[in-house]
Amino acid sequence: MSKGNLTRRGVLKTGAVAGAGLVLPTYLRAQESGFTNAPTGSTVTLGFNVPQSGPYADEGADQLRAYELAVEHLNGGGDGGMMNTFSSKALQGNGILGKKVEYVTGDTQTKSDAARASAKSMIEKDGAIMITGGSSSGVAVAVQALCQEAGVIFMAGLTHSNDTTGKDKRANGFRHFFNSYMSGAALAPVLAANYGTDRKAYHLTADYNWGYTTEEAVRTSTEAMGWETVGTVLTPLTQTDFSSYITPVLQSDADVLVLNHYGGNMVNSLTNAVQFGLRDRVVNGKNFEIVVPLYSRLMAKGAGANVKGIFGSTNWHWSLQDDGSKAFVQSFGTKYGFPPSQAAHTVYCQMMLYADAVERAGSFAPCAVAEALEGYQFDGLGNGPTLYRAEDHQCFKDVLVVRGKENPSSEFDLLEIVEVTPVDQVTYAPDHPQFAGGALGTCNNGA
Amino acid sequence: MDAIILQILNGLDKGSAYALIALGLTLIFGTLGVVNFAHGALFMIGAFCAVTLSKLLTLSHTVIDETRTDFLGNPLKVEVPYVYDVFGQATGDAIIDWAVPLSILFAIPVMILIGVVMERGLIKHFYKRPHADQILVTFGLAIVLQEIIKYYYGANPIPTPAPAAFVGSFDFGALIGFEPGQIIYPYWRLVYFAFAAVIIAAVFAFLQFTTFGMVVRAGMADRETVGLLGINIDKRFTIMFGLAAAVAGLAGVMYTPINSPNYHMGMDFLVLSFVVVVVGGMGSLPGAVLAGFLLGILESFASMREVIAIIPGINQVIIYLVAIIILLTRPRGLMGRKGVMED
Amino acid sequence: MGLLEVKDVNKRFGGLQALGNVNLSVAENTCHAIIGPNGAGKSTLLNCLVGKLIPDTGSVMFDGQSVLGRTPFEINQMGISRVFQTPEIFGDLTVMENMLIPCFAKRDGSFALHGIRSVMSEGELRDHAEQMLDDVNMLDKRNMHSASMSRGDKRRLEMAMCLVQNPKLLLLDEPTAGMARADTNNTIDLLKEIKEKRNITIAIIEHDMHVVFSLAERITVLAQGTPLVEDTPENIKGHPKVKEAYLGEAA
Amino acid sequence: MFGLDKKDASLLLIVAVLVAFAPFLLNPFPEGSAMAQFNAGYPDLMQRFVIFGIFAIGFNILFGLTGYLSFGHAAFLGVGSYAAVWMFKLLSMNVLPAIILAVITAGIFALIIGYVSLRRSGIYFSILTLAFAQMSFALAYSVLTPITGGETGLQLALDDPRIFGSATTADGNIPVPGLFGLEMRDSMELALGGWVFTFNFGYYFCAIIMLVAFYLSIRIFRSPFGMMLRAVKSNQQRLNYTGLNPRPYTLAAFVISGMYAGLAGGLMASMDPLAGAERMFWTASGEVVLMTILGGVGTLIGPVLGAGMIKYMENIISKINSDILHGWFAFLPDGLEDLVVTMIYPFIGKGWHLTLGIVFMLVVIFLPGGLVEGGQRLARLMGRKKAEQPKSAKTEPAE
Repeated sequence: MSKGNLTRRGVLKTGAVAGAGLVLPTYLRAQESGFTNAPTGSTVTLGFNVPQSGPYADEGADQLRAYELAVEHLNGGGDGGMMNTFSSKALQGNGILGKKVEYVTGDTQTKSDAARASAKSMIEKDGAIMITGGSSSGVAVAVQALCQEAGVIFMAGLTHSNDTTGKDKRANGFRHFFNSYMSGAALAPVLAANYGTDRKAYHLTADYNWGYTTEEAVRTSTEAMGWETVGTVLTPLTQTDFSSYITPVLQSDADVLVLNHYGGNMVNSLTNAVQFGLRDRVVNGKNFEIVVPLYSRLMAKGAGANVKGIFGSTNWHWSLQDDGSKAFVQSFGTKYGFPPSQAAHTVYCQMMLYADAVERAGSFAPCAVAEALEGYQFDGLGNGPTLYRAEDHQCFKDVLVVRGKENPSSEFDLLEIVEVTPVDQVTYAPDHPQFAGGALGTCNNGA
Repeated sequence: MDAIILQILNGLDKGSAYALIALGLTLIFGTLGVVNFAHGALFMIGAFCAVTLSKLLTLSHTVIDETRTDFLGNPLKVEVPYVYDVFGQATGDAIIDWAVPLSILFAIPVMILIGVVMERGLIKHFYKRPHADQILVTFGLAIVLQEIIKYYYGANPIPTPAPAAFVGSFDFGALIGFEPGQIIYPYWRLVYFAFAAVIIAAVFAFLQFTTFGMVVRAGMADRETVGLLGINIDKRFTIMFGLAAAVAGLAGVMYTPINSPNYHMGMDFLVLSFVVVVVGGMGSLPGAVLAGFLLGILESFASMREVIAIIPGINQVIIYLVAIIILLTRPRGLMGRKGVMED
Repeated sequence: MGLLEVKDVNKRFGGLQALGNVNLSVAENTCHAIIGPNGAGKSTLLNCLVGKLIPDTGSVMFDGQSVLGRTPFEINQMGISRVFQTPEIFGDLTVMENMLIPCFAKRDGSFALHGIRSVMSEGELRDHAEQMLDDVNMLDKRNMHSASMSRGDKRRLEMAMCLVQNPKLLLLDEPTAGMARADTNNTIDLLKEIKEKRNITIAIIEHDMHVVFSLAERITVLAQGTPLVEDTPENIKGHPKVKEAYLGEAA
Repeated sequence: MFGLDKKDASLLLIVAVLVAFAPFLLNPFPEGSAMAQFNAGYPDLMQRFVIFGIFAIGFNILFGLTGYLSFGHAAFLGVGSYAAVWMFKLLSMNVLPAIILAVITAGIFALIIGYVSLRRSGIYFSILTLAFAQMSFALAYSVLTPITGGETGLQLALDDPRIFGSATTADGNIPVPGLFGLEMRDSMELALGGWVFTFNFGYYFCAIIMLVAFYLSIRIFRSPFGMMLRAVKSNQQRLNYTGLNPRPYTLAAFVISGMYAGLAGGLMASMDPLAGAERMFWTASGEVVLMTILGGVGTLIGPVLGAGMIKYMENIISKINSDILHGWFAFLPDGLEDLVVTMIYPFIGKGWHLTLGIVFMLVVIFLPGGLVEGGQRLARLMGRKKAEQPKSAKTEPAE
């Protein structure tokens, strides 16, 4: 591959011995390793790209804690956490492929531009071989596309939109977190069981991609259970007071309000809905109910007492009693003094899965790692037996349906698990209409 | 019909917050001629006064409860607020419950102090500088203030509920002949509206009926003349700045139960409140109040499903659209005086 | 037919009749002064001539064309330059740049997008501007920051900026207001010199009778928005109506 | 040289040299050393330096010369990026048509917004531009999702038509932007001793465009048009009565600076083919204001310096985490180390916004002329020490 004088990432290197002024091309790094940022020394650098400023900074901070914990475990420190419960035993506690794990951090600011800039700097400047993290779908999709182009692996953090492994999926990107479809599929039966099948739902939806996919997923699933959707309204991302969106609910004959909101939007819309006494209402002879499809403990904290009794779904919760979850909570709690959030859990899992895949592949080359992850079945990371599906790089695992706890014993004990929806119930075909369009493409080793 | 009544209520409620912030902004602009981009931050700091007080009230010491365990299986550490020790549990709970209204007492001196320090320490030096410089320095200050708050309180919203007595809704509809439950409105939002009305009335009365207010009004009309009369107008303006800060702060304190406060709530309101001031007319206090309520109501109507169905996305842009139309057709705003920054 | 013809101009501000049936004719190559007590409508009239205000009724013809409905810059392009009561110059610019701007306006019209050409390469205009600066004895100050000059220099600069355009009509709004006697005399000399040298028509609004009688060839006296008399300076001096108007004001 | 006087020509030359040797200058510390953290000589950041430099240069033509403070300039950058990405999707991965369309689209957009907004001045103008930009952002993020990609941004896909180029590369990936076969991400690395220097084609492409943009801005500053713009800022009334119509001048300045923003947007998309709506948020417009003020408003080189400073803070300072800090101060006794880290930590790493706010305030208060004024003061101080020079009243307002 010759393009005149410029060769892609060609390296001209002179030994100090050769002396200045004499520039001799001794070898080309690209040809030697065949992939971007191949680790050459005794260490390997990973890039943690999390929101450190902006509205999701607290989630980003929790993710960073989990990353630091994972690095410690991978390098053989601490109690090993979920490495001990992980079904694969490839990891030795001696780093990855014998190389000590080092990391760099970046701030996504929850903006796709900033996230890509910091990911690029980690790839170009710090030589990161893998990028992971993030707390919103916009960022995940943007960084995933970048990693595909640059030829590194992207292990998504908290991203719930169908698009991440749907129309915007990429061969170099992998998502452990669950998605909108799974939320809908897991929630619907529980809602039907608790609230009956003859319900009229009103949706308030955040006016951006994630909101659209979540609304669609929940609608489809609940309508399949016999519910009727009587209204959907899109709300601006920058909205803070939702009163003018909630009063029309009083006028409709809806008896369920679904809040397809996340973050600050969710905190505010839920707080407002409770303020308006929606939960005390009786419509069509039934108690009025509110549903929040995607729950996060950190967000539930912001809404305070308003979450009590409200159903939602979540990827993971620290009160799970399987060995993996217990081991993770134990080691996280011991180190930091409070239980981990689902954002922390998912990124810790992603780290373990990545490291394990590298060990099993015997190489850091993205295509080798991707191959090792594709179709990989594992257990012991807190969500039961899990499959990393080859077709779309989405993890298929149990989904938790949770409810705001009536009598929390501490500021962390806000949600209780209502049901662990088995993985079969949330599995869908790779060409499901909600995930249509887009293609993985082929994996890119970059270099 | 009932839908419209409800949206008008929503509009008045939103408008209360806009009006209060815009009122302070206009006071500062009218008296000092300063365009204060840090005013949103003052609103935010007010809200965090409430957060701080409720944190102070729930300041606790830990007691180990051997009978229960925490998430790691260790004996549970129970936090016992110091107020329990002083007042007993029942009174203690009541005090904590009333943290937000109590914060008013806490916030007034704090906000006035912040306002005075801001004016003496920074704004004073910008009276003679161009508006652009004022915008820029206060914009910088706003960034600094919100980052400080974020450093201490984190990025996530912090719930600060209203006292239990105000939880629930008032049934308006039943009062005027609708079916019960048709037109209901949360008590706290009504409190907010009433509170805003009282503050606005108080500010107007203060300016109208006190000598101090008279001088300030004269100063707003013609700064130099009042200075020539030998009245120390600068000192009064400092006090005005403190007052404006207090108004913004109180608006923030009372707003906390409506939406959990976070560090960027000031920026969220800033752009909006500027639009309100401009629509009302720079330097016109009644204009600011009127525009606040008007935009609140328009925003509420624009968010109705029926309206969005006709013009998609109108709820996203209504405020800006109104601002553009007003600025182009009536540059001095709804009630602005002719010739004041009209260009 | 004068260079400037004002016919039956009326202007009301709310309940106030600022101008009532004003008729005025300024002949070419004369210096015509408009005097009158405070509030007589002198400034309103001036503003109607330059496009800042539009009269309610009546017509203002300049050089055979109506100025009504035209913007100030269009009227300037027709050949009317205005000197303000307090000097209006480009304070952030140097004296030379202040001079060049009217030169460009004269040559290129009200808008020209010379975004790449260098100001330094405009030799002809620069010479022209320097010549004018020399005429008002300011050549040595050409690189000065104009805001840092004395008020008198600013006034001279403003006058030079108007003259460099070779206007057909120069409007002066109290050019000696607030000046010391010596400066006033200098200004009078300057204006006389300009008039002789350039064959220019001047309309001047002035309070200072000394200035008016040194310069003007015709005088119009305004009172309460209406012209009382128009005549030569000699005749105006002893006119009873004029005395009455000024005395009335004093009382 | 190039129709510039000696002073401007040497400024241009200095900038050209700095830009050409930036890969060396920005990587002063050897790879792997503790200070390598502060190296900024990697392609993405270098590209950002020059791209935001272009953005700020353009903004300065409007704000610096006419004094009209636009709080919505990021909208043009966003529009430019969207236009460029659409060209990549529809036409080909060649950057030239993308950049040209970006500039034209942004120009048209600026013409419309400017025509309306410039009917007012002062704070009203600022609010109008802010309102337009916020509307653009809100719509791009939500209802215009089919055109803009909404939250996730507009990005390339394997099934894009790309009528003049291949939809996919031979190995089944999305092609990357390039210029007649040279890819923007092509890099050459030069290792000298412990140092590694990266020469990136995309960077040099942007750098050349930036130099052209810079050169044009010098010409504009020194032109009759530039002088008129300064006259607008100085005294609009006088301008009117001198026979000049301020409106087309300000509109032309607005459109030109909008086109600069569009150029920056197009380049951003060319370096990294994704356009996100956040680019148009009002805080992004605030950022370019910060850049211009920090560097020195109304000066030629200031905006570029300001852009560099902010991007450096955003990308380098923000990445310093507490571990790195502890590493630096490890030589101190434990208690002292913790204390020092605790004191510094709020200002760097994730607290970089705080530092930015403080620096910005200090500049506005004490150095209204920004870094350039700071440099001049410093130089004057040095100069006075050398020789007691006669104080000259001569100032160059546009320097």
